[in-house]
Amino acid sequence: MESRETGLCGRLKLKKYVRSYAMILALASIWIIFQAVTQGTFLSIRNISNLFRQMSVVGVLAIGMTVCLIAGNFDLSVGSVTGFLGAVAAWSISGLSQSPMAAVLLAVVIGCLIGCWNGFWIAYAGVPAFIATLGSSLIFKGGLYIVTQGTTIPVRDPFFLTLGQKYLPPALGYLLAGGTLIAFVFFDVRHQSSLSRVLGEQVSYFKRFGRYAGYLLVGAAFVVVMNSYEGIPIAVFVLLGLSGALTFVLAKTRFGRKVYAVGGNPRAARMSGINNAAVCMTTFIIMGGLAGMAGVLQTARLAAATPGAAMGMELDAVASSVIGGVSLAGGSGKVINSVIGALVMASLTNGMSLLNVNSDVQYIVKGLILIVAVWFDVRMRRAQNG
Amino acid sequence: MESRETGLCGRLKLKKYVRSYAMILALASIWIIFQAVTQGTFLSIRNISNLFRQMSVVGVLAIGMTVCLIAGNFDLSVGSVTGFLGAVAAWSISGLSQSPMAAVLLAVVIGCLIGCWNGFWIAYAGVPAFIATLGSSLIFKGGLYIVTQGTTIPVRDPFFLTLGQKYLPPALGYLLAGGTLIAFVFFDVRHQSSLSRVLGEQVSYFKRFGRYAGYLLVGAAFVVVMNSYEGIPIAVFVLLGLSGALTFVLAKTRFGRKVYAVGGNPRAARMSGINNAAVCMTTFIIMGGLAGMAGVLQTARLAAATPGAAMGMELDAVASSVIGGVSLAGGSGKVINSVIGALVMASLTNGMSLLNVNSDVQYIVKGLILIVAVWFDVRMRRAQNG
Amino acid sequence: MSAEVILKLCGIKKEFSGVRVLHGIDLAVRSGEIHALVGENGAGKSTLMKILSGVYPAGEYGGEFFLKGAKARFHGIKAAQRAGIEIIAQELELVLQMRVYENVFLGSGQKLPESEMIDRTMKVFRRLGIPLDPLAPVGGLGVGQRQMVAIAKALVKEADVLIFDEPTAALSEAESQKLFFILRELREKGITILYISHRLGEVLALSDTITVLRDGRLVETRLADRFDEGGLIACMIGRELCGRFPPALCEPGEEVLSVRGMSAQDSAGRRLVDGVSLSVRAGEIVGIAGLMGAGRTELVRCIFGAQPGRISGEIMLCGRPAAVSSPREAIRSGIGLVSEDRKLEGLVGMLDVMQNITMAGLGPLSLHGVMLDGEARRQAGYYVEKLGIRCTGLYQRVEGLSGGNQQKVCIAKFLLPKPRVLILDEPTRGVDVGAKYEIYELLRRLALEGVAVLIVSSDLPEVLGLSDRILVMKDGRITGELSRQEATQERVMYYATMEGN
Amino acid sequence: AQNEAPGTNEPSGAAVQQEQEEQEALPEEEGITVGVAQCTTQEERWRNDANALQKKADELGLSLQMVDAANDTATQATQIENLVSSGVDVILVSPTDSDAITPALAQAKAAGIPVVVWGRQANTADQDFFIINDFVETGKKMAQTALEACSAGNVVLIGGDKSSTVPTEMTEGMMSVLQPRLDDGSMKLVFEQYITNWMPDGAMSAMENALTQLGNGVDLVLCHNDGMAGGAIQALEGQGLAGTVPVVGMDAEIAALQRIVEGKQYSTVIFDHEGTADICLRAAQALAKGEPLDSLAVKKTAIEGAEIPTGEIPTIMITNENIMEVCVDSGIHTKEEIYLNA
Ligand SMILES: Nc1ncnc2c1ncn2[C@@H]1O[C@H](COP(=O)(O)OP(=O)(O)OP(=O)(O)O)[C@@H](O)[C@H]1O
Ligand SMILES: Nc1ncnc2c1ncn2[C@@H]1O[C@H](COP(=O)(O)OP(=O)(O)OP(=O)(O)O)[C@@H](O)[C@H]1O
Ligand SMILES: O[C@@H]1[C@@H](O)[C@H](O)OC[C@H]1O
Ligand SMILES: [Mg+2]
Ligand SMILES: [Mg+2]
Repeated sequence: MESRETGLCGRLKLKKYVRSYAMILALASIWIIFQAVTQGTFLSIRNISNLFRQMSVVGVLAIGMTVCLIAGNFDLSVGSVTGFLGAVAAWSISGLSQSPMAAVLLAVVIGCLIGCWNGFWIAYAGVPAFIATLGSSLIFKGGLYIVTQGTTIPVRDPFFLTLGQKYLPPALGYLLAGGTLIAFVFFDVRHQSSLSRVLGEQVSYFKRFGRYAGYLLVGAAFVVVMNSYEGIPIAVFVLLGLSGALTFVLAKTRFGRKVYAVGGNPRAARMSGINNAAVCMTTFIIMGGLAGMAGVLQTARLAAATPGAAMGMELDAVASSVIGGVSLAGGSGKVINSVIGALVMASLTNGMSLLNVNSDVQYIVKGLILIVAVWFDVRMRRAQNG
Repeated sequence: MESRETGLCGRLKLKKYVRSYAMILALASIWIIFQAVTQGTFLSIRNISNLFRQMSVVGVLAIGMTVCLIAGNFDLSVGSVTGFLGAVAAWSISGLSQSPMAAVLLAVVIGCLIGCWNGFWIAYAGVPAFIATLGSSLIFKGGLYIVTQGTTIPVRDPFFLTLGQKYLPPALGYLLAGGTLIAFVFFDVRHQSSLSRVLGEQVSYFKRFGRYAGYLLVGAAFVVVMNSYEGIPIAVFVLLGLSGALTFVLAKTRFGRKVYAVGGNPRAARMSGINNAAVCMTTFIIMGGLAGMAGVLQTARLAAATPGAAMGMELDAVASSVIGGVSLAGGSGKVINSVIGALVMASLTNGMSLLNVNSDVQYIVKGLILIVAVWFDVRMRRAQNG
Repeated sequence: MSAEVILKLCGIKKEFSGVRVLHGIDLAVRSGEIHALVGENGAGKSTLMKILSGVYPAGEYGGEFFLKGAKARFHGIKAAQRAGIEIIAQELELVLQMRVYENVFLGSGQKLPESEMIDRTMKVFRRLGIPLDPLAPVGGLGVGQRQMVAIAKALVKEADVLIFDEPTAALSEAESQKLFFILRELREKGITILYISHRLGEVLALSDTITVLRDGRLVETRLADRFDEGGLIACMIGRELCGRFPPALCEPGEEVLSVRGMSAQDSAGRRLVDGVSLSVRAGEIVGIAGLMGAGRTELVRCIFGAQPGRISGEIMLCGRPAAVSSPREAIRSGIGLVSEDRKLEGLVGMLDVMQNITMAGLGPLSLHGVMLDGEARRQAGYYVEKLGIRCTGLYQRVEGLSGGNQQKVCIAKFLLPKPRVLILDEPTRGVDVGAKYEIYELLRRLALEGVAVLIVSSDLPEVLGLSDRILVMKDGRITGELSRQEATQERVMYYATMEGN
Repeated sequence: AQNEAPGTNEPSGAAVQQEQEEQEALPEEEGITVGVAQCTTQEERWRNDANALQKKADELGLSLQMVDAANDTATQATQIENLVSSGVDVILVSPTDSDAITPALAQAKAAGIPVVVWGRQANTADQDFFIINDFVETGKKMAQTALEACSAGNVVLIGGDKSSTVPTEMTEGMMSVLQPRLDDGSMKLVFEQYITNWMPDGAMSAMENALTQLGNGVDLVLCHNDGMAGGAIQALEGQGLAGTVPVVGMDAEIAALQRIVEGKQYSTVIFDHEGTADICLRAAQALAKGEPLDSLAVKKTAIEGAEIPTGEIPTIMITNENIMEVCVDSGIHTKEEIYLNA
């Protein structure tokens, strides 16, 4: 009996993988199609590097949005706030002659404070997230125009610009990837063995090492490709680091558990002694801090803060999460899937722009592919769940 | 026991009124403040007429959005679709030399078809509404640029322009208002008496006639104010007519019940034998048709279709509904409250623009007022519900 | 009793993600009989009924069934309804935002004016003998009242076959009796009733035929009078059950929980709880009995800090005053409440068994905020085993559990933080006899370990059998207190229906 | 999309074929592909540029790879990176933002791809030729023209979306001309509003509100583009004032030209698209072939320490006086188009 059940559990897990693979499959199809129609430019090493750099800002917002969405909320203000904080960072360097570190810190700290503001209205004052964050979006749009005075704030600090424009030295890239993999395998082995201790069954070594091999392959391919261009872009590295950290927070911490509970059934969470308001507040603070980071990356990438920076990016962030299967109803979702979602969005934009078609046609094709890709994903999942 | 409970129910009903009054109160405060700081311009008869005309396009979208929201969905494409359909109408008049009636019909019919398209992906293919309508929004944005070729399509047909720019003759205004009130009282009296027959309890005449008097007062004030300018603007009349029709559909038809049920608890609806997909599809068709109407009104108002028309209006529409207390979670909401929500949004924009403060400050103040107004509303409701 | 067969099931099979839960059920139901279905939690009763009523459409199950001789292939609930099969599901599916009468007529396919719907709703409730305002929003009703709404919903439709999946789990004796009266009336009219319940007494009294399911297989179908309770239990769980309630052994210890002058008002100013005082001692199990709407649920929610509105009164824990204004504070000070509504307030459906069980005790299961996964799994595994929660593993979503097993997960959730006071509102709602006994034993053991246990239950035999002391409530007040020795059904009912003060 | 011939390196079958045909016809230009990164083509002014570029490219036998950023700075950076990836020979760019464009151009530089900047300045030395359209200058010209129609009274300014720097620059130019009159009190700036997304509807509401606030006491309306001018004129129409209050716009949209001959709008600005395209592409061609640029440059501009050869985008003010010669005689529009309603 026991063994049958654990076997099933294995199968269920497998299905979960297939679920995230569905969108990866869709992504792969998109890539292959673009590769064909761009006659090889799309998957050129250089363009892959571009692609990842291009997705990094939205990616950082998307992983923050994932946390908000899992807790059953969302944040419409991140576009404005990212623009605002990017401008704040630029202004603290160019206007206040602060050090780049101080600028980054300032953006992130103010971001957290803005998160507090949003969280306060939503969690404690009971204003619907839609209105609270729409209001904030207006407020910080105004703030952005005030900080920039309607013009661009250029940033020349080379160290600051490194964040958006430079690459990790190849050797460091290999080192980091190797280190991450080893750490991961170490913890996974420990985790699995404690699992089998409880469930009284050995998890198949074959399957497990297959999985490790898979990760190794993807990781190695990524680093090799990046390194054969110029190295892992620092912005991409930041995104991956933050994604890793958030994945850990959501999966392995007490707070993470609470986020899923609050989003899944707020009443049940409250009745289990969870402080829903505090959890909700914290998710917005995380989102705010990440918006600060995104603003910094955006400013560093463009070497300037502009009055229109990051406008409308909140929709891209939510879209990335939803493409990655995060439910708007709360309670479910994974950071890594949102990153994949952001990659899908970036691929569409990048691929369409490589193609020499009218921008109106581009909009139409992009809209269609978006719908079809998600539909494919949904269908796969349904077929899996019978 | 029986009578005690019906008494309670009466009180509950009263509370519901207070609930819609809370936002009216907030609206009134906003009006009074603007009246003071604009030194009397805000509540001048002329500006009130402006205000209502300025809200009519968003208003039409907001009432459609209400239906989608009640059914537990939403539509991000309405901005693009409205722009697209406005351009289609303009082009069918200016380019195809169609009659204005045909143009209106075309816009509404194509709107319904677009609703079908959205509804199909959401209800039948299972694509999340966020993605399906975001995709559509891109598609019809592209369509808009193709139809307009990036330039303005002027419309000169006087009959068509009437829709956006002219007024009902004052006498007709009085007639319609009077007629509506009489019809309303007639049906309400019938309804109440059939209710009291069933419940075996007399509904207090005093309360009832108080209510009628209230409606009479508001209606008369509205018509008198409008007539002392130039009459009820036709666009406003269209909005009111459509609101009335949708209110009826939601409150009094079987389809309306189903919309609330599907949004309130989709599983319960399914278990009751409701065809959730069909209901969802229909709400999007309604939304699409209304977007067609909104596009027509917008084009008629500007005497032209422009490539940027109605851009981003979906957010205003959703915001209006949410301000009006419609829950994003589905299952509750009223058309009339969304109209009030749209009026709140329009009042903020109008009042701030009368004040002629810096546009950055305008954004900030608008954001703040929005949050505070909704917070006040939420607080009132909470206080009522304990 | 040889009426024609209205429903004939041939080899019905069903699996969920590869796990077979029905292994080929053959069954014949005769027209106009009350046919009961019993079996342990997770035996497959609800699943079978969902197949008959189109919830699982044709193609999602194996085997076939015939309705009135014709092969039935329903592609949805609507199709089943058209064919004359109506189900009142175990997990109540009502639209909380809508009013009672709107729910009753939801999807009924009847075109009726509003006043007519209200009128008919009132008539149904009059028949059911409960005063329920047809205009009240369902969200404000207790579980019992919601159950009545669901029943009314089925009764206003004209069905040939009515399926009731544990309709009385949240009803007290008096309300159940009214329902039985109506069911018998329907039987007279020739309507066939399929009836699922874990209350074996009522099954034996009500039904004509009884079918027993075990582990997805049909073990017995017999006329009801060929069964007695012991035999039925043996047939269900495959062994004899000695004694339905564990004996009370202990001498109560110190006073752990003491409540003074607890009152609660709702938003309309109605007193739901009216100056209640009570105390529970370590090692004691105190039961609260009463009819539906007596205010029992509100009382325990007050103690747990979960009741909205104006609350007054004081709570003492181990002689010290405790400020309990939220469930969080309650749990911190050692109070646990297993809510009567597991779906709304108990479970997070999309999370797995482990996450649900550990939800109220995350603190001790983490170090510096990081979850101690091994420990969490160990503890959750312990309770899964101890309560006999039937699941495919700790990582199964609780949505996929049978009703009774979901209830056990809710109980486990509040056992894990090791409370000093454990309150259970309808603790065995939907739990089978075998498991009920295990829960009783567990509660008794907890009491022995010094926990103060307070239970609210509409199952009168349960209250009588389990409690050391019984409080009876009526209209928000405690109208009587009975010791284990004095308590009888009649006495409890006397206090529960007592007029005035 | 019928008015735009597909780009010649379009990978679709027909386009490829077309490209081959062209290459056969013009063997000497084989291989020159110009990557064109436009800030937007959603506005008529920029779409006209796109059309003119395509036409000119066909004449010169160049391949174009056109992308447009829909006025989004980040998108544009992306697109330029993509153009560099796809290996174009020259990049022609109209920056959405002067500073934000610099890293992308540095990449082009690093890849050895010459850059021609047109429309707006790019604040970087990483460019080879610059064709300017100075919005401060344009603003000045617009205000000067407006003063011909009205030199005293209440002025309303309806500006574009502040999410780009254009409105700020145009206002700066306009104010520099109006300032003396504002100082001596003969003119008053009574209303100044910037419209989200340059939406004509927003401009119309703002104008309605201005008229309400001022009791119709408006003497001059300065709009940052024609779309918004159209909205403002609708609002004036509602008060029966269209034609009596001069309204100034920019872009020379056909609807605006029609209004000018009807007397409802006072002036607009046309960007000489053909001339622009000619200079841009000849500069691009020269750079690709490594030829000198002297004949195209009218001056040099010092940007970030480099002296960039600079050409000028001709802008022409259009009023009822010169509309025939500028728009009809040059063949941009027909008389019937413009006089449709007059
Ligand atoms: N949606 C589902 N997904 C996965 N497993 C399910 C699902 N529904 C039911 N099951 C499983 O099927 C088995 C039978 O469940 P069912 O609900 O029919 O039991 P039951 O006899 O009604 O029990 P109870 O008395 O507790 O209500 C259980 O083991 C349950 O876990
Ligand atoms: N939120 C609410 N709003 C209005 N009335 C409520 C609300 N919650 C409960 N009630 C009413 O309060 C009364 C007491 O209900 P309560 O749930 O305490 O009864 P109970 O004795 O636990 O019975 P049961 O749980 O069996 O229904 C009921 O009449 C119920 O309808
Ligand atoms: O032509 C104008 C363009 O230059 C500016 O960028 O956006 C507004 C347009 O009208
Ligand atoms: Mg069941
Ligand atoms: Mg109860």
